[in-house]
Order: sequence, then structure tokens, then C-alpha cells
Amino acid sequence: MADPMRIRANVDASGVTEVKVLMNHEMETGQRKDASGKTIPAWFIQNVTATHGGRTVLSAQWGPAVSKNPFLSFKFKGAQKGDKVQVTWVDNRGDKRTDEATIA
Amino acid sequence: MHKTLFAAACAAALAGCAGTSPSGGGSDAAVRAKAVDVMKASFKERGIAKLDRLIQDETQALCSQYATTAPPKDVAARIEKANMALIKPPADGQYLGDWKRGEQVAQRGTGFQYSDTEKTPVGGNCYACHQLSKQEISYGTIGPSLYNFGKLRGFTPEMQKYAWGKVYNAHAYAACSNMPRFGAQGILSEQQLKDVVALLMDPKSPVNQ
Amino acid sequence: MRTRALYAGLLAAAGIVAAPQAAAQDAVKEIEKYREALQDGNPAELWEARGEDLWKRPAGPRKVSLEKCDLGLGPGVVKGAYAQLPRYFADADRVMDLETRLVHCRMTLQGLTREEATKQPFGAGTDRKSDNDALVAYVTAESKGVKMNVPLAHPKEKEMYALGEKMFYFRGGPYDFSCATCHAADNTRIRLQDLPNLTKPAGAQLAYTGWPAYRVSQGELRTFQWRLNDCFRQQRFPELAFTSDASIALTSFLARNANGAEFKAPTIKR
Amino acid sequence: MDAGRRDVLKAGSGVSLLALLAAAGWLKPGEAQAADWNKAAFEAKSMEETVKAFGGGTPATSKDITFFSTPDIAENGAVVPIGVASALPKTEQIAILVEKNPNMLAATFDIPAGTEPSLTTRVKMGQSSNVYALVKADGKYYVASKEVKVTLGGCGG
Repeated sequence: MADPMRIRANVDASGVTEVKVLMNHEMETGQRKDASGKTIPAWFIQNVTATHGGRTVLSAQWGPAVSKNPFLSFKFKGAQKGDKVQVTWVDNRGDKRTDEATIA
Repeated sequence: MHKTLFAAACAAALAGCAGTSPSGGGSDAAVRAKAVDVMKASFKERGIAKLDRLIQDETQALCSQYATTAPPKDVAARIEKANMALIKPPADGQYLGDWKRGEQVAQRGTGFQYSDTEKTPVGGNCYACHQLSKQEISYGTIGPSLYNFGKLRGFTPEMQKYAWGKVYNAHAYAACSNMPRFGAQGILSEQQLKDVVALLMDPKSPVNQ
Repeated sequence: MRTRALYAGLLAAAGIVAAPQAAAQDAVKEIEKYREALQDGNPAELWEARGEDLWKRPAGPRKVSLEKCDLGLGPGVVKGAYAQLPRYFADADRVMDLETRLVHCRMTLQGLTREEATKQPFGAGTDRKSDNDALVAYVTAESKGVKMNVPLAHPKEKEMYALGEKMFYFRGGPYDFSCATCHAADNTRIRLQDLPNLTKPAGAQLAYTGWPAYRVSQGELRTFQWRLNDCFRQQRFPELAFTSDASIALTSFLARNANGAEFKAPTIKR
Repeated sequence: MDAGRRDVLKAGSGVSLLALLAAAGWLKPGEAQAADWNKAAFEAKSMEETVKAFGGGTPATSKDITFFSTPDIAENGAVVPIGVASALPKTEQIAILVEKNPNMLAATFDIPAGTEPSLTTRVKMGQSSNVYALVKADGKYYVASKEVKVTLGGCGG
């Protein structure tokens, strides 16, 4: 199973929450070859969804050009300190991972 | 490469070279000898990189010994003379190859690493240390800029011969140079050496624009 | 093989062709900006988290965690330990760097064999994750902000340092390279990468306190043992064995030269 | 930089694409499921094809789209940080494209109300290239570009 994400979420005085996410993923392009000359199959995160209180605050579709061990940061309004932010990714093999962080 | 320059006996027991030790005392040489022993026990062969690469020839041993201080004049002269004797001119007497291929050799950094194979193309990796053509801004500064090498020095047969010798065996001109002995150690082929000399000395080469 | 991009790209940028020297300076400045932009969100944190879990989780035939491992400041003390390594350990009668000590603890505490404790010292993708990398990430991160203070009191520490210094200047292999070929002069660079002068405190401090690092070019966290190993690969030497005496001697030399500087790693690098 | 970008965009013919836009369902409520991945867009080789796959017409160049934390030169193409912010009212979607990658589209983000039209991520670049930020705002497409050079580094090999 995939390793956990690292999620940081901080709300500032104006009520804007900044979320920073690091994900564990190879993000293999499908264009590289291994030592024996065989193409390494594509393997990458396709969908990312971030939710707060059941509401989607960001959704993304990714291709294999997103870097290995992806990083993402974004900001949204409407959350308070102590709330939870959940992030889920799904890759092209159907693997899935959900982690959450408490907003500080 | 791989013929070690001179007999490696000196390197095998560096204490034996203590006559030229800068400190004159045995202790510095003893530490150096122990360091060599520890290194030999700490490396393992991998792929094309065998343990014989840790056996120093006389140039390597002397340049290690005098790494923090320049070698004394007589030692430097000895190193330069011995290395000069190793320079072989091209078989057909023509120093200039094709500067376009020379540029490829200058750009390429692979070859002789344990991650390479016998078949990996070998480069000169000149840009790692030198500025050459002005179009390539990703160049190193370990060695001097060679931009306009031929233009500044003149496109003469003597300068072609000098450029050949310098690339072939830099220690012949400057003892304990940082530059690999591309010809003397068998790193680059005769054709590649000519191509690099052309990169430096052909009036049409981007180096001279 | 690396992409040959810059050459063509810059030919097109007319202003740059006119002044190669200035262009190189601008390029160096822009690369600084690139490095800055990467600082926020270092994937090394993923290794740190996994390493903390490995440190605290019972494992090996004896089913114990590494929490009793003595990294030099007493059993279980992780905070600041890396800033005082390598050092002499009486229980092993040997100078050890962090990675050698971790192998020692995994053998003596958890009951692993040497083979088990040293297998896969460096990661290579998801299928070949390295426990060593993760543990090193965790332990080193616990020294962030701590001043380097590597001891040089015990005779064996002194000997290791002296041997490391000699190895630093050892020229060999088909290219006649030594560590000093690239790392003994001020203000030089290889291609566009600045080369620290490791023979002076400022250079050694800058370099040593920046490892381990997440290497974006490889997508892996790279430890100091890896750094040495890969330098020797590029020196065209045979392979420097993991936790070998030469690796510890060189680490002793470089770490001690970094004394007084604040430890900053794990960092993120090219 | 702008001239080059316009050349690329001129190639797109907006007319027939408008019909597609009307028929497009990619923003229909309830469709944003995990399985929702716009294969056609990610396989597109040009800006024109990519926008077409989104169901949009020719994007207009906009100064209201800005890059931040995006370097002019990347020390390594494997990880190029890209920050995009849109000041266009009703920004609904931000996409990042790399002109000279085998497939141009790297990532696309849907921005719901309450989320700022500003984000950062990191992409791979095979070579020096223009990077595009394509923004959908109030149903229309806009674009901005920035050139990022990728350097060679290190000891070689």
C-alpha cells in the first residue's frame, strides 16, 4: 500500500486556509526504459480531491508530467482552526490513498 | 588506459618514496600509506571499475603527496619529463579532426564509471571545467576559459601540436594538473583527440567565433 | 543521459549570446531562484516520517524498536546526535558515522544479521525502498538547527580524521581524480554547479550541513554515505563499500571541518 | 515571449470548437468522480487539441494570469516548480501545459467557489520550453505563457 501523505494546513487571521500536500508516488511517465530496454509502464496519480467538511475545496486531474513525489499547495476560505482537511488521490492502477490533517 | 605509467612499486608502499616527503619525517608518509591500505580494503570492484584503479602510478602518487603544497621544482620537472615522453603524435601527422564531433566529445560526460559499460560512449566532458564556445553557458570554471583558444594564440602548426599535447597529457606541461591525461591514459581515441583539437584550433569552430 | 536543452534554447535568446560571461552570472542567479522555489515542500519529509515510524516500531528477530539505540548522546537520545557524529563508541571500539551506528544498533538491539542490516543501503524507487535512507532522514532532521560539534579527542577519532584527510587528496583511477580535484579551490563550479572548497571551514560547513538531501533529479533522499559513494563513481573509482572504514574516515574529516555551523539538512537539491 | 505564444495559439480555430463547448459535459454537477479523467486532453499534442478536449474555443491571451514561484531557469527538468494565479473573475479551472513535452497537458485543477484561483505544483520538463497557464473563467478560456529553460548540470554522465 502507498505510504502516507504529508499534509499541512494553516488558517491565517483573514480566514484563508493554506494547504500544502506532499504525496508518495513514482509518477512514472511510461516513456522510460529499464536497464534491459523494456518500457517501464506509466504509473501516475490521475485524480486528487481535497475536501473540508464534506465540501470539495479542490479537485485536480493529473498526467504523468507531474513530478515524482508530487507537491501541491492551494488556499481556500471557510475553515477554522481545528477543522479537518482530507486529501484523496487515485492513480491509473486504481490505487487510492486518503489522509487528513487538522488545520492549525 | 590501464597501463600504469611507471612501475607502481612506489605506490604500493608509499613509505618507500619518503625520500621526497615534504615533511621529511616518516609519520606523514606512514599516515598516507595507511590511508592507501584502508582504501584498498574499503572499495569493491563493480562492473568495469576494478580494484587496480586504486594502484597509483608515480605521477598519481607524487601528486597526492604534494597535493597541499606545489611539488618541489625537481619533482615537478621529473613528472613533466616522464609525461612528455608518453605523448604520441597522431599516426598520420594530422592534428585537426572535425570540430563538430569535437563539440560532442566536449559535451559528453560518460565513460569509465562503474555505472558505464565497455560500450558506453566515452566523452571528454570539457565543459564540466572549461568555457569553450560562447553558446554553451553551462560550463565549469575549474580550468581556464578556452573561448577563442586558437584565435588568441594563432592558428599555427606549433599551436596545433601544443593543443594536442595538452589534451593528450596535461602533466607534461604542468605537473599535477587537475586535467585527466586523455591520450596517455587511453580515455579518448586518437580520432576523438583530433576532433577536440579541431574544436580548439579550427578557425570555423564555435570556440573561435 | 541528460537532455541537451540549454544550448539550443539559449542560441535563440539573442541578448544572451552577446555576453556569455554575464549570461552565466544571470543563469546562476536564476538557479538560486529555482532552489528557493523548491524549499517549500521538501519530499524528504516523506522519508523522515517513514524513518520515525521505523525507529519506533518493534522489528527484527527480537521484536524491539531502535528507541534504546545510543547514537552517542545516550540510549534513545536522537535530538542533536547527528551534529556530533562521527565519534568513537567504546562499545564497538570503533569510530562510527550515523549509518554505521544504525547498522550496529539494528544488529545488537534488533538481532538482524549484518547482511540484513546493510542490504539496500540506498533507495531506488518504490520497489527498492531503503530503511537506511528513512532512518537517516529521521535522525538527521532531529539535528536541524543544532551546531555541528564533532569530537576529536579520542586517539581513534584523531586517526580517522588524519586518514580521511589523506584519502581526500588520493589521486587514482584512469582520470587521475581525487576529491581535491573538484573540492580544494575557492569559487569554482562544475558546469553551473558551485563547488564547495572542502578544505576550508566555510566550504565544509556549507556542504556538510546540507546532506542528506532530496535529489529532485533522482526522486530519492540521498544520505552522506551515498554522496561519498557517488563522488567516487564520478571519480571513476571502484565502489566505496557502505559503512567501510574509508567512508567513515572521509566523513570524519568533512564533518569535523564543518564544526561550528548550524545543521540544516535534510535539504532539497537538484 | 508573447509573440511565440500567439503564433502557437493562432493555429487553433475556435469556430467548430464552440459547438463542442456547448456539448461538453466536463463541468456537469456530479461528474467530478474519481474516475473522471480527461484522457483526450492528456493525450493532446497541442494547445488547440487540449482546449478542444476541454470543450473550449481559442483562448485569449490574458495579463490577468500570472506565474509566481516559477523560475526562468530550472536546474533540473524533473522538478520544475510552477505557481499560477488568476485575477479573472469567476475562475473555474486552471490548467498547466508544457509546450515541448510529449503531451502538453500536465495538470488541471477545478477551482470551486471559496477556493482561491492560485496554486503551486511541480512538473517535469523534458527540455527548455514555454509553459502555459490555461484558465477557464466565466465559461471562457484565457492563457498566459512563460519560458523556462532547463540546464545541464553536475559532473556529467
